[in-house]
Amino acid sequence: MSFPILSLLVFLPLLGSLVILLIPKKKTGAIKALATVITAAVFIISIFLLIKFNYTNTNMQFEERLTWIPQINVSYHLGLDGLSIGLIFLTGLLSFLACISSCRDIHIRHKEYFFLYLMLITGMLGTFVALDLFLFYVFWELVLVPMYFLIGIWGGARKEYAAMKFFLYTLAGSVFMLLGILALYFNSPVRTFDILELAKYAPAFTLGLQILIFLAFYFGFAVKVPIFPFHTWLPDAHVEAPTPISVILAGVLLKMGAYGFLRISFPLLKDAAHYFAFPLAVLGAVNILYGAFVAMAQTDFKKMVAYSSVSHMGFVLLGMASFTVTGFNGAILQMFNHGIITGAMFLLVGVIYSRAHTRDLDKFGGLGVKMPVYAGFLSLFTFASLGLPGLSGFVGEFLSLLGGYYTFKTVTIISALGLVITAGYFLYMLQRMLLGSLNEKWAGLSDISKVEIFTLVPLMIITVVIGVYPLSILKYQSAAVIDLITKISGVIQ
Amino acid sequence: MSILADLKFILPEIILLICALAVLFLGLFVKKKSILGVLSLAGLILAGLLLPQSYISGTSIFFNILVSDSFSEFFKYLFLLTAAIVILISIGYKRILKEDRGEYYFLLLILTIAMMLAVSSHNLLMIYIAIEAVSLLAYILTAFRKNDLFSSEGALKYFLFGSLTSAVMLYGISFVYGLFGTLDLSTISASLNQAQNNFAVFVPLLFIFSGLSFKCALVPFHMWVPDAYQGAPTPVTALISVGPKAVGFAVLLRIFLCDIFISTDMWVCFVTAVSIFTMTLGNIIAITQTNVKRLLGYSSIAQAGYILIGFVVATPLGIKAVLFYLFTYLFMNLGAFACVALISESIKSHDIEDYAGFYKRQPFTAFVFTVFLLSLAGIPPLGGFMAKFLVFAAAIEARFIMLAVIGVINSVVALYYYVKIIRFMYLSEPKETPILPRPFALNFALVIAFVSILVIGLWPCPVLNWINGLQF
Amino acid sequence: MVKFTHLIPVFPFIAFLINIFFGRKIKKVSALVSILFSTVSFLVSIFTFIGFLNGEGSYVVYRFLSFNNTALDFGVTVDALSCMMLLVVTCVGTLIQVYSIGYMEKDPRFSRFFAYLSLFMTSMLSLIIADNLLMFYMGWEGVGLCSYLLISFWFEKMSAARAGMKAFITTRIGDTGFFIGILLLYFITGSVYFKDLSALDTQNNLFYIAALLIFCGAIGKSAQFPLHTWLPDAMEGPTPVSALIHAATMVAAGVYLVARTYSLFMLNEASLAVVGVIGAITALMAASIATVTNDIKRVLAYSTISQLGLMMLGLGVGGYSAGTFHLMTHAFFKALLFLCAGSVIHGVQTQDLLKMGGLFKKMKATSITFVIAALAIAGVPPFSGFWSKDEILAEALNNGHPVLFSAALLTSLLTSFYMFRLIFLALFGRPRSELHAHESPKVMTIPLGILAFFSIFIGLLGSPFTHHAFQNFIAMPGLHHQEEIAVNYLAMGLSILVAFLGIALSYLFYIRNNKILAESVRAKFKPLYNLISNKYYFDEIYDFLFVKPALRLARISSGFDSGVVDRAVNLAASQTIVLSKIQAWFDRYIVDGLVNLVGIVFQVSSGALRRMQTGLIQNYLLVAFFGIILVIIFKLIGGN
Amino acid sequence: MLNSLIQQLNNSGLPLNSFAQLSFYFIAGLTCLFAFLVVASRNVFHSAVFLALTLLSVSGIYLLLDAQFLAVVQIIIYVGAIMILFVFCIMLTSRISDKAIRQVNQQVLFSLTLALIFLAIFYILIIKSPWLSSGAEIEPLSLKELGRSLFSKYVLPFEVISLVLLAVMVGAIAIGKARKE
Amino acid sequence: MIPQSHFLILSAIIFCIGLFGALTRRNAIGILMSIELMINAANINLVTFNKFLGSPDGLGQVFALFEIALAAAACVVGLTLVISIYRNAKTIFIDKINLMKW
Repeated sequence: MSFPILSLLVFLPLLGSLVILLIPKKKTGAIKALATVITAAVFIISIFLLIKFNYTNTNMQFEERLTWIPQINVSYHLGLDGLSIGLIFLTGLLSFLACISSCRDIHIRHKEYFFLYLMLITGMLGTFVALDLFLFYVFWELVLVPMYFLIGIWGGARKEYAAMKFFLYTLAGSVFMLLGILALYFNSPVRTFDILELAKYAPAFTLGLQILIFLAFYFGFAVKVPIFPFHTWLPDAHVEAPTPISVILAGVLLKMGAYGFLRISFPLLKDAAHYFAFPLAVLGAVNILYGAFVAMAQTDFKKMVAYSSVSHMGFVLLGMASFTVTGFNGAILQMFNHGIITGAMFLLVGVIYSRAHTRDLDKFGGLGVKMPVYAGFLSLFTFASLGLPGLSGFVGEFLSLLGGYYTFKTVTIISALGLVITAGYFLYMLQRMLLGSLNEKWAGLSDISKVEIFTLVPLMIITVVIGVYPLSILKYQSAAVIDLITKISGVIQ
Repeated sequence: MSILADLKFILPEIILLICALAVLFLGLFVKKKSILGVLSLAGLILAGLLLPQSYISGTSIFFNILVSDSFSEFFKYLFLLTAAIVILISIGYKRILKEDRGEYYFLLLILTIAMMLAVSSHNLLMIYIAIEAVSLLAYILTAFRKNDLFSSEGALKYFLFGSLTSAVMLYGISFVYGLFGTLDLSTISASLNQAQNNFAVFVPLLFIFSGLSFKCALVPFHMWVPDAYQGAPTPVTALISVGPKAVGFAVLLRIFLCDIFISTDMWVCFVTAVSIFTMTLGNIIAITQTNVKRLLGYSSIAQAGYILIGFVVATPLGIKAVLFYLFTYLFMNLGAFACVALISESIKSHDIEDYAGFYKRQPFTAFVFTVFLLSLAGIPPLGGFMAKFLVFAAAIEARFIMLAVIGVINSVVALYYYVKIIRFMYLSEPKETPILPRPFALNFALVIAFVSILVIGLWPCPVLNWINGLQF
Repeated sequence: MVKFTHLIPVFPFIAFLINIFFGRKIKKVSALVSILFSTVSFLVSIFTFIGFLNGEGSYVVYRFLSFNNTALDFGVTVDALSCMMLLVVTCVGTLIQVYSIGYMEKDPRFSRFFAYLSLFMTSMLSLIIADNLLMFYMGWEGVGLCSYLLISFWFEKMSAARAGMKAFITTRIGDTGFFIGILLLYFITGSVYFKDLSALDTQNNLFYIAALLIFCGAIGKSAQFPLHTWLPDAMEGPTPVSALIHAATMVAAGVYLVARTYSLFMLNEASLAVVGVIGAITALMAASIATVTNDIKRVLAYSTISQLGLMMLGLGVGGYSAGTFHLMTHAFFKALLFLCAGSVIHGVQTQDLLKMGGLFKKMKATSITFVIAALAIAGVPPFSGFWSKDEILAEALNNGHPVLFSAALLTSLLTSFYMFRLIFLALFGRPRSELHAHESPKVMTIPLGILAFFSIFIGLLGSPFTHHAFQNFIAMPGLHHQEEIAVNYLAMGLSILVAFLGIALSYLFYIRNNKILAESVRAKFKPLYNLISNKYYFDEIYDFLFVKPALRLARISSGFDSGVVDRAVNLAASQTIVLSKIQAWFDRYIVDGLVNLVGIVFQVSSGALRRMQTGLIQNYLLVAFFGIILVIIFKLIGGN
Repeated sequence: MLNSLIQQLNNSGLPLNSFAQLSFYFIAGLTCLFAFLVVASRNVFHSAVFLALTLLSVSGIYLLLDAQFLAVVQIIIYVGAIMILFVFCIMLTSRISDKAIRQVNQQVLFSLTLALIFLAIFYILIIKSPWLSSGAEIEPLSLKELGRSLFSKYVLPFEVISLVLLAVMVGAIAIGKARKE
Repeated sequence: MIPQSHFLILSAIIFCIGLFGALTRRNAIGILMSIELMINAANINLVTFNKFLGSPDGLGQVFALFEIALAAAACVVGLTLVISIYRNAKTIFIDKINLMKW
């Protein structure tokens, strides 16, 4: 067996968090340094994986398999393929950047913070590489607890409410997923939790059973994505969470749901997936438009960005529901891009919040004069977010819509109208933030600092590079997507 | 004589008895009372060591009154562990008066013996007597903070409820005797086959079930729980939340495994309803509780509901799930109560609001308490999750979909109140912040429970193997 | 040599990067950087042009996307149309950047301005060389972005900020149609390459829809009716921006788009007709509005809209080369007009025509070039505008569109009228207010001169004197019917006639009687008296027959424009916000409320159920025993 | 008096044809009456007395059931020991004022209904049950056999009960000891 | 001869009286007495069955004997608790003892 690099990737942060427990509380510097080093290492490993990854191969790579609980056929099975490699990279990158941001933004209870933060990273990485449903579920839930504390302790004014809501909401979804997992296990002729194994048996289930299991998984994933009407935890959680955690929430956590669809629901329950394709597409459109409309009405900057996530994840859903190669590529790319762009947006919100201590859009104005560099970054990511061609957001949306259009014409056209509304609220935001005359209250604001720029620049580079050369990231996933579509639909569309 | 020969099968019980008497006598002379605790622990450990030697699989002893099998061995270990952890909790618990310590440990050990006898009984007579013994001792222990009205009140309610239900159970047993002419479980089950769905059989069995429901705290026999739990000294609460409950389930299982509660539709229906009501009621009422012990009381009611799912499905997996659940439940519930004991020792309150900012005052306690609560809520990768997982797996396997759905919804509701405690401990700031000391023994109990919960969650194979190896 | 074409957009991009990142350090040098790089682009464009003449063509640059065994490669189109546009854009762009050095001299965000201009050049040039719709769309949105950035460049002014947003969103509405059109086209043809458009099946109605959707994009970008309202507002931006983006290049992109996808439009007469009719409506409406507008830049903005409408009309009547020809000539003279206007504004610090007057003496160079540009747009031979406009008129007549022809003719009349109204009001007559006008610096006037040169002579390329060299050059290879390149003397004669008529009328009104405007305002109350008090008989007749109705028409259309169309746009925007508020309310109180309701239900039921726990042991027992009875009764009823 | 009662009972068609039967119904009637008085007396002292009488009557029933030993034990333990405890306890806890207070709680009606339903259920149960016994009387169990059974087959429960009694005693003393702070 | 069912019915009556008493008496000692009645009812059952079944090992009687002993033990516990309550609350009226509820 080769070197267990995925295990190293997943458990390095956990190890780090345990080491942090040993460091005395007072030595915040050491704690921060350790956390940064660990996340940097994770990031480096993820880059290493990206380099080593053979994207023409549709099989699992860097696979690891050990028996874990033989009595119920649970195995410790990790692997990486084109669907997950991008998300691993995204997670590695965002956790590193968010860690840097945390070092600056977190002022109390450092030890606990970084302990939980690293644990959270383990959970996220694990979710993306787990190939055993049991293991998947364990990692999936492992994310919840640290997240609860991270929002609940270091959050904003309504942190307790938001944290509790997040916890309950996501748990409510995931327990149904647990039932779905069990139903898969007991209905397959060979009892196993292994996703790859189940992919051989589950597609043969009757449609009725598949629908039932699909729905069970749907609750789990829909809450995470989030799909209307299960989205209301999101604005609360995003708004109340501290900046780095908002970044992780939007950047990585939301992807877990969509990833779940691609990894589990679709390949395993393909009949049900086709059965639900249209409702999913409609929900995607609803997400896009509804999220956009609600975002437009927000006066809280962060809340607006949070709702924009709802809208953007609608494109992911639409792309996935199309069951075309294009749509899937678009969905995965959109997931990646959304992680990058919205992550950056939250960082930018954090920048302004840490200076002005308010996020009320109506109270700002004219910051373009006072903070030109900030304004530049904000504009760039805003335009990336509203899907300006040449920046990454566009490519994902385009492919999703292209795929969606192939299957669902009307729904896609309606969704495309979301582009206008999206432009509307983002520009409205820009106008209220940057343009107009400077409110004298903010005359003392300093421009964005070097560390903040350091966290934003990698995201900016990725945004632009993907925008003009999307193949750079698409190549990692395209073979896997074709393979997936072939498995689901039998034919390539 | 075979009676003397059979004594070797109850060697652990005899050891415990000797130990109990020794503790009782020493209690009169020894000044340093923690020695008594250590002695009791030593007795428990010795009994535990002797336990594997003391059974030959499936042997009936004492004229078929007891049976010595791996099933009872499992529960005996469970009780020994429970007693040991409770003693560890008690050593550091100051609210039990010093001069009563000897009696306290003595009663605890006798209670352990009674529990051990109850699970190895194979005769309703012996079952009744052992259960009654467990109950009586539990009542006394509940009242052990004798100058505290809460303690007395809890004990009295516990006693009255228990006595009445045991009278009902006794009445049921008397009918069973009339119907079958015997109280031996296997004989009953042999003759039961003809009349399994008969009203005349149903009612006496229902009475027996009621008596056991009281032990397991199933709805509607749960109402004593919060009051008794709140009133009892915390170590005793810990004990009665695990020990007698496990006895109830063990006996239910024993009777069930003898095919006595035949899985006719009526019984399944009825037990399903009880299971649903138990978990739902327990969870819902727990939401608005403000006293931690009371809250945990309701929580333990709800936990019983989950365990009952295993009975409802009545498959081998279901039974294993019950056993696994009880084993895990032991550690997490005892751990949680150990934390409550520890916290109440330091802040003299059981009010959740007084737990505010506890993380600052005893970081370790707060941390492990959080782990126990999350385990009770069923969050992976802790032991509680594995237990719930198996229970729901059993339900899904047997296609009790609705039951499983209600179960998982309940576990979400439950999360709310478990997290409520965590929220106060971590998300609020304390009014005052002296760092509080922790007694060593309690600490030790916490560590044992904590490590066990983690190990069960991450590496459940040994436990599963053990349970798989049990012969029923 | 031609293989360098794809670098054309890259050079300005480098300039953009330098200016955006190091702008603060290099300060004024950033202008030089931008100009240098766009000059290089210009040179490469010339090489491309030469290469094209030598028969080199399109090529692929890099693979953009790849999935499903089909790949999307980004390449460059090198054909007559793109070569022409490249030359025009790089040339005009460079000149305007030179001009901007003077115009923006004192602005604190000097280098940022040049960065944006460079970015604009990048987008515009990549749009031009795009060989597929997707790349085109990327450039298209890119220019939209730059337009937004530049319109709201002086964002401290709230009106500028709003105007930028309005421009972006209004065009985005059209773009969404365009985008859907691309999707539709992709699914009909399986391709987004322009080169595949010429080989299409004619019998598919979907192509009609696709063409219209793509035209939606053009409507937005080229400010055609009904999405034209953003352009006048866009005049809030600095004047060089108006010149470059909102006159010469970006707004022409819509026309360019139609020209690029012309074969698609030609599949269906109806789609061409739509283009023509929209063009005609726009041209007439905008021209009539221009006659009553007093803001110098707004006049030019309406003029731009009108001229773009004319181009659309040209394309719509089948005059592919006519439309593109006018696109080219218009780029030069409209840029010149704006720059002159900018120079005037720079000199007098106001945009109100009624406050100007007599500037000719003070600003010689500006005024001369201004007049040249005006002559060009008015269609006075031999200036460039004449040739291209004449071409459109001729095509309309030749291809049998009398209605559109007369609309175009009327537009021409109005054009020369309002243009010279502007000239007369601004440059001639007596100064109407205390203005300290001064001539602009050389760096501004030299580009004016160069542009003036082009405005005069570029038209000759398409004139009979050069045997319609331009038309032959540009003619689409795949066009179904070869355009008849013949001089239509009727059209030409009428064209010359209306041009001079317009000039004459405005001379009568604005030179001979300066008070005409005030009078006509007064005429609202006492129309006849005031008009009779005018000594001029022609005035009277004209007033009665033409001016009054014309003014009224102009007022009406102006009122319609600001009162109905613009308000409709704004209403749509505000309705959207209202809708968003409603949805936010819905989200907060209904969707989230339901979630919280579940929580509340649990809380309440918990509060209620715990009351069962009365603390009285006998109650507990009663409940327990009733539980037993319940089960037994169930058993009795249903069990047996 | 008694004769007329027997006569009446005879007339009622009940199979009443021996002294044993007569005495059974008499004792049974008494038992029920006393039991009722136990729960119905306002004065808890009276209740205690009636309880003693009930227990005595029950030992009479035992006699009728050929369980002489049990009857004796019943009298010795119940009437002799437990009743003393009760009386002591009553004396320790009763206060004069208590006697005037209402002795039943507010759920009398519910409880009565409940008890009656239970009675009905038991009646159905007793009538319908397939009791193992044929109804024929069987040789009574001799004391010797009882003793042998007690100390051979049921020796373990016997010992356990002794242990329980010990433990309960210890516990009761521990709890009942006079208060100390 | 007296039929078995008559004994059983007697027992049932006593059981129900005891149950009624346990549910309604306010005095804790009263409740204890009622419970004693119920236990006695069960004992009557056991002895009756023993007689009519004629168990060779006298299980019914043995059980009844044990039960008497256990009842004594229970009584001791119960009365101790009553005294304990009385000591702390100065009342043995069970509906006054509801310190813990909800």
